Order: sequence, then structure tokens, then C-alpha cells
Amino acid sequence: MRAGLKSVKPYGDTMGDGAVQLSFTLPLDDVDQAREGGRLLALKMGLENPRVVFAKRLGREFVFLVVYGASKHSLDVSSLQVSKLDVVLMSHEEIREFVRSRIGRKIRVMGACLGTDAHTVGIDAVLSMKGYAGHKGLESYPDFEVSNLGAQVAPADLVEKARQSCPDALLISQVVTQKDIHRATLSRFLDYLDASGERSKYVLIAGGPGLTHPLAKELGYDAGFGAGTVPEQVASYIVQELARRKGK
Amino acid sequence: MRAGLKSVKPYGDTMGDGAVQLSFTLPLDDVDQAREGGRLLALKMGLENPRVVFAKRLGREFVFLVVYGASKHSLDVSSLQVSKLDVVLMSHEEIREFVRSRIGRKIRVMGACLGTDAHTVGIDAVLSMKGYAGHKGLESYPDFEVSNLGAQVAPADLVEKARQSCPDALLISQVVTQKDIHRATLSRFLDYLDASGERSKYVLIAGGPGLTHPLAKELGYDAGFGAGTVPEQVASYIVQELARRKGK
Amino acid sequence: MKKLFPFSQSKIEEARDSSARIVDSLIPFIEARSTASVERAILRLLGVDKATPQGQPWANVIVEKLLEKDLLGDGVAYWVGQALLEKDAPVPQLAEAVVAGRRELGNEVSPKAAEVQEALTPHIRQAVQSLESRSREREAMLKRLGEGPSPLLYVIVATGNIHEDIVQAKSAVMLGADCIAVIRSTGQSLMDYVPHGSTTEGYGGTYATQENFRLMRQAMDEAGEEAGRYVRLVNYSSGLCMPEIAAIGALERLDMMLNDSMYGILFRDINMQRTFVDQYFSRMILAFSDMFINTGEDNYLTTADAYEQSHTVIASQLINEQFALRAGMKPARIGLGHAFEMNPDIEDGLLWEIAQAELVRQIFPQCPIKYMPPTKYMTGNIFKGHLLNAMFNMTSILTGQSIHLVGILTEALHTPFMHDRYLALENARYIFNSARHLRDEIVVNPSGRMVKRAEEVLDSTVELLREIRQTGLMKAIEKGAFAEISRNMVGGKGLEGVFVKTSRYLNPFVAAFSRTEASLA
Amino acid sequence: MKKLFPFSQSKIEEARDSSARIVDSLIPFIEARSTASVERAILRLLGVDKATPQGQPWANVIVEKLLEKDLLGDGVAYWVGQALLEKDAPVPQLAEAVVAGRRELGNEVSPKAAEVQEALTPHIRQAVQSLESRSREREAMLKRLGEGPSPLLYVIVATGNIHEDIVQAKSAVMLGADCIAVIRSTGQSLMDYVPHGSTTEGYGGTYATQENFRLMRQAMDEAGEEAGRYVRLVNYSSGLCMPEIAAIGALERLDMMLNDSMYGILFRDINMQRTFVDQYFSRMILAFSDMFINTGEDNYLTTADAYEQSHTVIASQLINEQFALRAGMKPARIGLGHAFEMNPDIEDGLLWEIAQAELVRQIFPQCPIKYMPPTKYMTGNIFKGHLLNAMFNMTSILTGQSIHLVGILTEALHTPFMHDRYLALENARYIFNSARHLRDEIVVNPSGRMVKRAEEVLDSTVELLREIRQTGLMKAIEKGAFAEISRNMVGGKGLEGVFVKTSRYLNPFVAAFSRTEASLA
Ligand code: B12
Ligand code: B12
Ligand SMILES: Cc1ncc(COP(=O)(O)O)c(C=O)c1O
Ligand SMILES: Cc1ncc(COP(=O)(O)O)c(C=O)c1O
Repeated sequence: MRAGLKSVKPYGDTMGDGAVQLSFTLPLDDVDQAREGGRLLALKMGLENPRVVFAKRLGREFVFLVVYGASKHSLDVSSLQVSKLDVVLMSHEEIREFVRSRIGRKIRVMGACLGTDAHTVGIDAVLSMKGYAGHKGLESYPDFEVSNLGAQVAPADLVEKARQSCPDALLISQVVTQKDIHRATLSRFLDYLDASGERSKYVLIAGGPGLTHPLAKELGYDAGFGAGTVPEQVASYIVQELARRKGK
Repeated sequence: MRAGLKSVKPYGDTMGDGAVQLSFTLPLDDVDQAREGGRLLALKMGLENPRVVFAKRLGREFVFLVVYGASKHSLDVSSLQVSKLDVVLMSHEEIREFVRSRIGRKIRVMGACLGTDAHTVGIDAVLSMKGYAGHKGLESYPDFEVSNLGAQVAPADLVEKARQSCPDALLISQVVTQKDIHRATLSRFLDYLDASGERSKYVLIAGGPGLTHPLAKELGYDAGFGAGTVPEQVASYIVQELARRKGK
Repeated sequence: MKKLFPFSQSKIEEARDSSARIVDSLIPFIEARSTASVERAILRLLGVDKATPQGQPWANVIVEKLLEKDLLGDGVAYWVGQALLEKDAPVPQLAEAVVAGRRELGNEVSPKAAEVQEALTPHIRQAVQSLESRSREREAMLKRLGEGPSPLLYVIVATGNIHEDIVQAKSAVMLGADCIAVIRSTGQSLMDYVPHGSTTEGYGGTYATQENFRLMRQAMDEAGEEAGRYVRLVNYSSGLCMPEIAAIGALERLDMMLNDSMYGILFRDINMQRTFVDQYFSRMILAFSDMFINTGEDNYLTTADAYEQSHTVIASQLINEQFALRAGMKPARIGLGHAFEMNPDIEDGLLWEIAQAELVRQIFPQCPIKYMPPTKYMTGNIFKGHLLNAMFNMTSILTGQSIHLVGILTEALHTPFMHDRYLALENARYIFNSARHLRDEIVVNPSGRMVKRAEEVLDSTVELLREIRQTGLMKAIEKGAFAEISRNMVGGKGLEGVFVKTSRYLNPFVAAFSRTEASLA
Repeated sequence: MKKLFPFSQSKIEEARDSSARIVDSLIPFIEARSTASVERAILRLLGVDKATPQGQPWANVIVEKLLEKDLLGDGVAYWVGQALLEKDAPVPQLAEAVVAGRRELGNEVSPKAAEVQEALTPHIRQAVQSLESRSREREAMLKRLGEGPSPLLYVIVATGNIHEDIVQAKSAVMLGADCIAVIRSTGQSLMDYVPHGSTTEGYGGTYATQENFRLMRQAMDEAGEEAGRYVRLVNYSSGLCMPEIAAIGALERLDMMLNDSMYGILFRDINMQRTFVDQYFSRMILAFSDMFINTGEDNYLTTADAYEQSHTVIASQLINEQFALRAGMKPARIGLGHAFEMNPDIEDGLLWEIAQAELVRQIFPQCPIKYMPPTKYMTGNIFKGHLLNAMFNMTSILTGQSIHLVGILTEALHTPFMHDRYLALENARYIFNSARHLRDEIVVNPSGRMVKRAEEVLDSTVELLREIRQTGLMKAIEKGAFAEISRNMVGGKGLEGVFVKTSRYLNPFVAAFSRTEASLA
């Protein structure tokens, strides 16, 4: 039954069948036209025998479609690079050990929801004593000193606050992603940092449900954490990164 | 807000945003690998900024993914050909009139669920007195004589039955589509008909939820009817086609 | 069992009493007859499980030989007994020789019934023991592994390929399924033989064969060990081979069989004499093997309207129950089917579904009710379909159903993909857990709409059964009493396989089953 | 109203009594103060709705001028009155001249209160009349068009672009929505002014501006005519501009406002003095304009655990109710918020949700309850999300909620796409219709789990309010009584906009609203 890793295709009930479900709305008025449009779009996307299985008018000029088809694309997963953070996940205990043996001082982190973002639950999940899903946050780590600035911190203010207290790491949360506001805000903050030549002073971490490590790297951060992050991951990364920087 | 008909894209909340939802399973064991695989597949399908928003292991070697992205494909709908049946939809009354004035005799139709298919509800919806969704079936038309052979009629038997009673139209239902059995069965039946040189004697109609008019044409039938067909559509087609053939 | 509705027990009793009489009056007719499939089942129980190189099962070859010689009326056991008297041998070995033409059946060695019986006895005993050992295996595994909380989550696999089916079924078990049903290929129910070996080419399902049963059983035992609960395996003892499939299922330790006393007649146009005779012996095998049956009343509602025809479901369940009891089944193994099939656009439709489900529950307090999901009103709108299933799940947990056939959002599109099944199981598990004790928490307004509806349905059931009792079941079916379908006594498929037993007809399993049961009790 | 649970009314009374005292003891504090936003609201009610070419609203310019001169303590109305005494003119015209620097406010023409009042009177009367005419319009349309069955289906649009919002909202109305809420852009709540004109660039929502209100109102009136029911329009009288947005909403015939006496304090870190003063006048405007408020208790459960913190929701609702009553609101306009936010993995979670929803319903029998969908446990698994919403819908119809915020399957991903909203409305409509009268049909076991749970929550509420009554509301908030968030009396944003009224402070609307109401009554 197994497919080779060189040509992996989506799977419905027969290896290699390519089964894919799609849904989208086309801005068209006529349902038949939209059905046919949906079929053509699916063909363009590389689906064979696409079937428009449902169509519903949503208003004067919109039709919602559900489509099934067989993807003809296949993936060579044998060479697939999963860009993962280069970090060994450690437990609370191990992190303590690591800090004591390899860093030998308290680690100071500063967190904030940047810009207009007021979603604090995510950053609190990482930083607060209470933590997330049973994992206590960085405040609970004896060797961490945490300052959490909370919601809606303007980029300029964060640069200033950081300059005043010189944390090792800056932890920035971005939850709202509409119209890519998270990208814009994260970039703007780096511009401020660059302006004052301080980018390299901190380990720069961005997090939020729309973030991934590759995206954070692309924007110029050192690391990115997405949905479901637990505090240990972040702490492990910070201490290992600091050790690495120290080593240099 | 309206887009030109020359470049229609899927619509989420901003004209041209291309918003598409996908879901599929990849036969991979590692969730991170599958996430990345899903992203790459979406890129191959022409989605920009694909986001894998959900991943769940379904078993030792399978991961289910939900993906959102922005399709970069657009459709030129101004030239889009919706292959519709060339038929004027008439009411029960109009059909009666049409038969009396244009054909002048009773019309005889024979229906069957071909092959191993035992789904009779669809063909009964078209043929029986009771009909479908409030539309009475062909048995209720005074000028139609209906013979409904029911479920699981072998192709050879249908050829034979048709030869015996010479109906004007053969109505064939195919509901099961797994592994394209409907295509195979429909083709096999035409082979039998061809073998006895009788294909052109009947108006050949195929129907079922997986059928479309283009598909039926492709297989060699005169017309195809899909999900949601109402009897009037079928009756209108039959009488108009018979008039056309008579006219020749 | 808690009851949500107040009901007069007397109406229920009247309905049950009618059904008992309806069924009783058919038993002499049934007992006077046997069928080709019953005879083949006897051979299969005796270990005749091979096929010719052309794929014709030995059981069929042998029965046909007797038929040709016009000797089938005595029963295959009679002639096997005679052959064994002539020269004892393991029955499969005898069968091989017969098929190969090296030996012949039909030579009367002794006219004495007792001698023939005696020649058969050790073989029958061995067959019975192997069935018993399968039940004991099951019992031990159930004890050791336990099973999921009620209702059991029942899903189907139907790829057409047994090896793909196994992949799908394993995933389902990991995701919480308790029962795995391997759906049969379209058309199998009308095949008058059971295909041989493992198969990879079915449509809409996978052929039921003994080897497929074995492969899936093995896979599910493994999956069950891993998941830490016993996985029940389901197939179809239905169609032209009801008793045979019961036999091979019992031999491969399947746990449940779709098995209905009238489904084949109504939905597959199988001759009614054939079905009535076949279902009787098939249920004896299942009863003896401690297997569940699932009846098929849900099918009524895929063709007829669920609101209008609710009472026919209950009437049919009562009849199915009586047939099952006559065949020796315990109520706790009689899984009566019904379904959530009302038009989702009806105002208060959910109330009527609850009323119906609760009514069924209360009429059959000891039976494990098999509750089927919406199928008829499922469409290509998979999101809406997921919701219909959610309301079905809700109704199931609220009314205390026992075997819950998990509804799948792509029902209108294709046999389930792996992730369709995942989403479906997630749906059921979420709602069952979240509403676990809702049933304990509520009481139904005794003068409300739901109780009124249930009472109406019950009244119509009583009425219908009263009529059927008068006409007799066969005549009633002719008149279209069920599912708006009418079938003729001599119409339909498979009548040629029905025969009247001669006076020396022998089916030693009938006695063996009841004897062993009695000795166990 | 039918009640599912048996409750001792006395506990409810004690809780309500505590809340009344808690709120009463704050009223003198509130009445002694006004804020920049209250003053700007007064200007806006008087028709000052323009902005400078740089986008600074005239209302802000004028209030700041008075602030600079340290004259705001008398109230903007006082100085407008003086200016009118000097030279009467339509207020917007006066405002234009002031903004342009052609006229100045702050010249005392007469020290007599009565004369200032008199100069204002025709302008106030005109303002009040235009508010009244908006209410009458609404009343007439409601009468002519009617509205959907209860609960009202409330959906959000949030594209960031008012023109796209209109497209989305029209589709929603066609698909069954009764209320359309235009979500504001992130950050607007902390802006100390209301932006001007139509806007196309918001994030996570669209700016609340008077022009956007007007455009959407017009579109929804059209859509409502087509759909044959009145469409209610919702926005946010919340944040640093509570009273101003109440004013422009009233002027553009919006129908509902998110408006909470504590939300800004807790969730936007707005200074508590500012919020308490702002909410008071904002609610007077809303009350006079016959608008609904929706309070924001649902937000507590997005940060705190819904099972643990249920009692804080009810305590806050009781406080919100009292604040609203003090501002002259009728119970029938006080839409108290709560939410379906329990962890979907809890066994019997649905029972606890039903218990909570029913408790709220029974404590506030006259209030239209605004019921918010699951958000916190929504994930990228849109299929599962659709089910959480289904159970939410089920709970809503079962417990008789009034304003039903339709949950959207993509909640965890993005502000709704058009088809997300369609699927969400379909979900709610299917379940409401299918379970329409379920509430009538059932009775809850009085000694069961649900009643016990509701009683525990009620007990904790009584306890919490007792404590708050002792410490006082401001201190209690400092101590983190709500949502586990603690706020300081002089902390947070907007304190600089709060001032103590001088003895000649004037806000003629307060009197005008109550006078007119009285004369109408
Ligand atoms: C709770 C909530 C709120 C609360 C926030 C309360 C608070 N104090 O945080 C309230 C009700 C106030 C709110 C308001 C709004 N919200 Co809101 N909200 C949510 C909701 C329901 C849950 C978010 C949450 O708490 N998740 C739980 C946490 C634990 O997960 P998380 O944030 O992903 O964090 C994890 C990881 O991402 C990571 N992480 C996050 N940050 C960081 C930072 C670092 C450094 C690291 C290492 C890791 C990390 O670790 C965390 C733990 O695993 C989501 C919908 C949803 N279900 O996701 C909408 C949602 C995020 N909100 C949304 C919107 C639009 C708003 C508003 C703008 C709406 C409005 N116009 O009124 C407002 C304004 C808020 C603002 N100015 O930013 C949208 C965003 C759409 C988008 N993608 O752009 C969402 C998706 C809802 C929706 N579909 O519309 N919201
Ligand atoms: C009812 C039903 C049954 C009933 C059939 C009863 C009967 N007498 O018909 C029973 C329970 C017996 C049954 C059995 C099986 N079924 Co079935 N069944 C369905 C179900 C729930 C509804 C079909 C239906 O009645 N639709 C209503 C009618 C009115 O719609 P329709 O058929 O599309 O017909 C309309 C149009 O298509 C058109 N039309 C149809 N035919 C024709 C012909 C002509 C000439 C014209 C002009 C128009 C026309 O007009 C009709 C009116 O608009 C569907 C799932 C679903 N919701 O669709 C599964 C479904 C069709 N069944 C399925 C399967 C696999 C089976 C089985 C093979 C399962 C098994 N292995 O046991 C069996 C075997 C049946 C067999 N041998 O064919 C699959 C097919 C999968 C696939 N795409 O290949 C489905 C999709 C379910 C699933 N997801 O697995 N089934
Ligand atoms: C009793 C019974 N047998 C059989 C089947 C399956 O159909 P088929 O007869 O085609 O195997 C069903 C389907 O629901 C059923 O209920
Ligand atoms: C009372 C109230 N105000 C406002 C908001 C919206 O947030 P913001 O303050 O960012 O506009 C909510 C959200 O739920 C609310 O409940």
C-alpha cells in the first residue's frame, strides 16, 4: 500500500488517488457559469476529473462551490527540507541545569503585544506563571526574569523600554494578521531597532498563530513560534541561542 | 467592487483575494513533514502564501491537513462555454401540447438501473407517478408510456428488452461511481447496442448524481442528467429531440 | 433503563403479540423447506472452504451435483453422511474428491437415519467445537481488552480492496471506532455463491469472502490490542447467501452481521420463500456463535418518507425480533435498525427524530439498537452534512442508542475517504462526551409534541400489525405493506434454490446447536 | 417565560440587591465628573460632524481649545451657549468658525445660567427631535417589515473596507441574518477621536465613522426591504469614545451598540474613572434613542476559564444591568452578554453550558440575552469548529436566548469570508428550525447535575457581589475581581480626559432626555 517518498500524492482511499477537497466562492451571478468556472479553476490547479459537488448562491454576484478532484501533482518528500528551529527541546529541569552550567547568570526577557494588537493570551501563555496547556510559563523558571508589557505596545515604546532595561531576548506577539498587519508591524519594529543600531543586542523572537519559523526569519527575526507553542520550546531556544552567542 | 469577467478569482472578503480552502490527507508519518508537504502541494496548485491551519495524524502513515491560500489563477469567464443541453424547458402542459402538435403519437420510454446498480430512487424520481420534489414523473404525462425495469438490469438484458418493445428513448440510471464503474457500465451497454447495430434507434439518456451532460456525450449518449434533475427537463428533452429527429 | 416517555405498556404488548402470531404462522412453512444456500452453509460449517481453479466454491459444486441428481431434498448432510458411512474421512477431503469427480455423493449406503446421523456426529461435533472456540476467544478478548463506552462507534470501510480496507480500518480504530463494517461490493447480494480468496476489485465495497474475513479479523485484533479495546467486525449475512456468510463469519470470529428477515425481499427482490428459509438457519448459526445481528429497517426510510413511514419501521422491527427469537437469539444480540432520515427542513424535525428514537428504545429495552445516520438528505454540501450528523449524534446519546453507525459528511459523494471517517468519528466523540449524561438530566413533557407524535406512531404500528396478522405476512408483502414495495410469492431471485424437505431430510446442526446450548445452560 | 430550572428567587434578589448598592454608591462620583468624550458627544449631537483637512474632527479641536484654556470644567455646552448668546447661529456653523479661528469660545457674555440655557434650548430641541425622528423611523420600519423569529441571527462583517463590508453584509441578509455588526479596526478603541468619512483601510475590522454608519445603514435598509425584514445595525460604543459613538450611532439610526460598563477598563486598560463616566452618558443617549446595548461579559471567558469563572459573568451582568437602569435604559433594551466557551473536551460540558445559559435566562427574564459563540477553543480544524457552533446553536434555542451571535467555523483563522458566514447562518438556521420547540418539550431533573451546577454558580455570584459591595467596585477591580485582571484607579488610558464639573457645568441633554421621555410617557 505504501507509496515511495519520491512521489507522494494526497490520499483518499486508494494509494495515489490524489483526493483533494476544495471550497471557494466565485464572484459570478449565474450558478451554472460558476459551476463550470469552478471546474476550470480546479483543472488549472492541477486536479483531474474535478467534480463540483455543491453550488450555492450567496448573493447577487457570488456562488459558493465545493469541489472534489484528484491532484496530479506529486511531491518528492525524500528531499523535503522542513525548516525547523535548530534547538533541542529541554524540560524545565534541564533548562535550569543548562543556564547554571552554561550561562551562569539570570536571563532577562521582555515580552509585548506589538502595535495595535491586544491579544495577550498568547504571550501570557508563554510568559506567565500560569502558562499554557499545563506547561508553566517563563516566570516559573527560577533563572528567568520576565517583564511582560502586555497589549498594544507601540514599536517605538518597546525600543525605548528595551534600551532602558537591556533584556537578553525580546518576545513579540502578533495575533491579528488581516491584510498582513503582523508583517508590517514586525518589520516596522526592526526598522526602529536598526535606526538605533540595536538589533543584534537582543535575541529577537516573534510569535503568534499566523507565524512560523521561516516567516520570522524572512522578516529578520531570530526565531518564530506558531500555534500550540509551549513555554519550554521558547525557553530552550533562548538559552541555547544565548550559549551559542556567548560561544562566539 | 466588481471584477471584470476577464479575470475572475475566488473571493473571500476582498475582490481578487483568491481565497481558497483545501483539505486532504498525505500518506506521511511525520506531522511537520506533512505540514511542509501540504504547503508545497498548495504552492504547486498555484496558491500564494498557503497556510496549513490544521494537521492531524490519522494513523501510522497518514496526516490530514486543512490549508488556506490565495489562488493566483484567474478565469476568463467572458468566453466561458457552459455546455448545456440544447433544450427549451417546458411545463407538463406545454409538453402535452408539443407532443400532440409536433409528434402526434404516444411516446414510449424504457428506464433501468443498469448493471449491478440497485439505486432505483433516482430513476423512479424521473419516471414514476410520484416523481421528485413535487414534480410528477413521466408516468403522469398522458402521452408517455413508461416501462421501468428497476434495479440491476444486465446490459444484455436491456438490449433484449428494448429490442422487444422498441421504445423511443432509453433512460439509464447509474448512481454508484466508485472506480468509475458507471463509465464502464455505460460504455459496455453501448458496445452491446452497437454490436446489434441499434444505437441510433433510441434516444439514449444517462442519468445519476455523478453524471453531467458533457460526460454522457463523451461516453456516446445523446444526453446526460445530473443531481437535482426534474422530470420536466427530461420530458422536454425527449420530445424536442424526437421532433428534431423526425424533422430530419 | 430510564424511560423518557410515559407509555401504556398494553399497546406495546398488543403489537408484540401480533408480531409473534405473524411469525409463528410462518414457521411450519419455513421448517418444511431448505435452500441451496442453507445446504452450502452446512458444507462450509463442515470445513468445505475451497474453490475450483475457476473460482467456483466446492460447496456450490457439491450442492449443484445433488441438485442435478434431484437429491437435494434430503439435504446435503444426508448424502455426506452416507458417503462417510461408506468411507470415513475429513469432510473437506471428501469434498475435494467429490469435486474432482473421484467420489460421488448420492449412493445410499444405509437407509437407517440413526446410522447416517452417527457417521456425521464426530464431524458435526468438531464443527460445533470450532464455532464454540471462536466464541470463547471473543469472550476472553472482550474480558481482557474491554470495549468502548456505549454507544459503540460503528464505521464502514468500502474501498473495494481488502488491503486498502485494512489500512482504512486501522486508522479508524486509532481514531476511536469500536465496530468496523466491511461493506460488500455492489452486486454481491445477488451472487448465488460466496467468492473465494482475498479480493482487490469491488465496487462500492469489498467482496465478502472467508479469506477477506480472516485478513480483516487479524488486522483488527492487532489494532484492538494496540488501542486497548476489542474491535468488533461486521459484515453482511444478507442476500442469496445469508446462511453461508453467517457460517464463514462465525468461523472467522466476526461479531455482527447485517441480517434481516425481509430486507432481501424488499430491497434486492430476492424471492420471499428463499429469504424466510435462509434467514432462519442463518440466525441459528449466529445465535449459536454469540454474534449480533443488525436488522435493516433503516433502508425503509431511504426510499419512503421517514415522517410518514415511521410505523412501518417499528412493525418490521417487531417482526424481525420474533424471527430472531424463534431462531434462538437472545434479545441482547438482536440489534434492531432504525435511522435518522427526516427531511432536515421540517420545523421541529429533531423533535420527531427524538420521539422515534426514544420509542424504539422503549419498545425494545433489552435489544441493542443500531442507529443509522442521515443518508437521504445528505448532499454535496459537506459542511451541512456534518451538521445533520451532529444532530443525529445528539439524538443518539440523548435517547440511549447502543450501536451508533457514524454518519459521514461525504455520504452523498463517495464511500468514505480516510479523513472523512476521522471527521465523522471526531463529530460523534465530541458530542457523546459533551452530552454524556444529558439523558439523565431531562424529562419529557408528557403532554407535549414528542410524546404525542410517539403515540401516534405506536398506534399506527398496532394497526398495521393487526392487518398483517389478518392477511399473513407473505400476502402483506405482496400488498406493499413495507417500504411501499410489493413482492410476489413466486417472484424475485433465488426461488429455484428453495426446496421442500423430504421426510429423511437431515440438518444435524439444528439439533447440535440447541443441544449444545441446552447443555451449556 | 417558561423556566427550565427551579430556583429560589431569594438568592437572585440578594445578588441583584448587592449590585444595586454597588452601583448606587458610584453614581455621585460619576455625576460629579465629565470627560472629553462626553463633551465631544454633546457637540456631535448638536451636529458638529466635520473634520479638518488633516482629519481632526471639529469636536476634538473645539474641546481641546477649551481644555487648553482650562475651561472644560464648565462643559462645552456652557461655552457654546455663551457664544450663541453673543451671536446665534446653527451650531455647526459656529463650530466651523471656531475651528477656523474666526470665533472663539470662552468669552463669558452672561453669567446667568438661565440665559445660557435659553440660548441653547432651540438647538438642543432640534437635536433631540432629530434623535426622536430616527427612533420613529425605526419603529415604522419595524412595524412595516417585521423582523426574524427569535433568536435574532447576528453576524459580523470585518473586511476593513466599508464598501466590501456592504457587499458581505448584503449577502448575509439574503442568507438570513437579522443583525449586522461592523467590527471596528484593531486599535480604534484606544483612539481618542472618531475618524472622519468613509474608510477602506482597517485591520481586523472597519473604522467606526459617522459616514461609514450612514453608508451601511442605507445599504441595510435596502437589503431589508428586499428581504422583507428590518435589519438591525450594530457597532461599538466602547473604548475612549463611548459617548461620541453612541451619539453618531443614534444619529444614523444604528440599533444596537456593544457597550459595557467595565469592558474598556479590563480589556483595553482604559482608566476606570473615564469609563464609568463615559458609559453613563453614552447609555443615556442610547436609552433615549431606543437602542439596544450589548454588554461584553463574553470577553471574560476568552481569557479566564469558562467553567471556573461563570459566576463572574453573572456578577458583571448584574452590575451592567444596574448601570444601565441608572442611565434610564429599559430592561428590554439591555442585552446582556455571555458565551459558550467551555473546553469542548470536558465530559458533560454541554450540560454545564445549558446550565449557565438557562441561569442567565432566568435571572434576567426581561432582558434580551446576547449569546456569544465559541471562540477560544476554535482551531484550524474548521469541521470541528462547525460542530462547536452547532452545539452552541442547540444550547441557544434550548435555553431561549434572544440575540444569537452566529459562530463562524473559521473563527481561529480570519475575519469571516462570505461563505464562512453563509455556512454559519445555515448552521444556526437548520438547528433553530429543527429544534424550534424543544424548550417546550422538556423539563429538567430538579435534583440533577445541571441544576446543581447552576445553583453553585449562583451561590458563588451572591458571594462575590457581597464582597464587592463591601470593598466597593473600584477597589474590587483593583483586586482583580473580574477576568483575573487588576486595574488601578489612576492607571490606564484616558484619565487626562476626565475632569470634575464646576458648579456651572452644563449638559442640557441630560435634562432634555428625561424631560422628553417623561412627556412621551
Ligand atoms: C481571545 C480573543 C480575543 C480577546 C483577546 C483577549 C486578550 N486579552 O488576549 C478579545 C475579545 C479582546 C479580542 C478582541 C479582538 N480580536 Co480577537 N480573538 C480571540 C480569540 C478567540 C482567541 C485568541 C487566543 O487567546 N488564543 C489562545 C492563545 C493561547 O493562542 P495564540 O494567541 O495563538 O498563542 C499561542 C501561539 O500562537 C504562541 N504565541 C503567541 N504569541 C506569541 C509570542 C511569542 C514571543 C511566542 C514565542 C509565542 C507566541 O504561543 C501561544 C501558546 O501556544 C481568536 C480566535 C481564535 N480562536 O484563535 C480571536 C482573533 C485572534 N481575534 C481577531 C480579531 C479581528 C479581534 C479584534 C480586532 C476584533 C475587533 N475588531 O473587535 C479585536 C481587537 C483586538 C486587538 N486590538 O488586537 C481575529 C484575528 C483575525 C486575523 N487573523 O487577523 C481572530 C482570529 C478572530 C476572528 N476570526 O476574527 N480577541
Ligand atoms: C438510498 C441509497 C441506497 C438505498 C437504495 C434504495 C433504492 N431502492 O434505490 C440502499 C440502502 C439499498 C443502498 C444500497 C447501496 N448503496 Co446507496 N445510497 C443511497 C443514498 C443514501 C441516496 C440515493 C438516493 O436515493 N438519492 C435520491 C435520488 C432522487 O437522487 P439521484 O439518485 O441522484 O437521482 C436524481 C438525479 O441523479 C437524476 N437521475 C438519476 N438517475 C437518473 C436516470 C435518468 C435517465 C435521468 C434522466 C436522471 C437520473 O434524477 C434524480 C432526481 O433528481 C446515497 C447517498 C446520497 N445521499 O446520495 C447512497 C449511495 C449512492 N450508495 C452508495 C453505495 C456504495 C451503496 C452500496 C453499494 C453499499 C453497499 N456496498 O452495500 C449499496 C448497494 C447498492 C447497489 N447494488 O447498487 C454510495 C455510492 C458511492 C459511489 N459514488 O460510488 C452512496 C453515494 C453512499 C456512500 N457515500 O457510500 N443505497
Ligand atoms: C440487512 C441488510 N443487508 C444488506 C445490506 C447491504 O446491501 P447489499 O444487499 O447490496 O449487500 C444492507 C444495507 O443497509 C442491509 O441493511
Ligand atoms: C463591550 C465591547 N466593546 C468592544 C469590543 C471590541 O473590541 P475593541 O474594544 O477593540 O473595539 C467588544 C468585543 O467583544 C466588547 O464586548
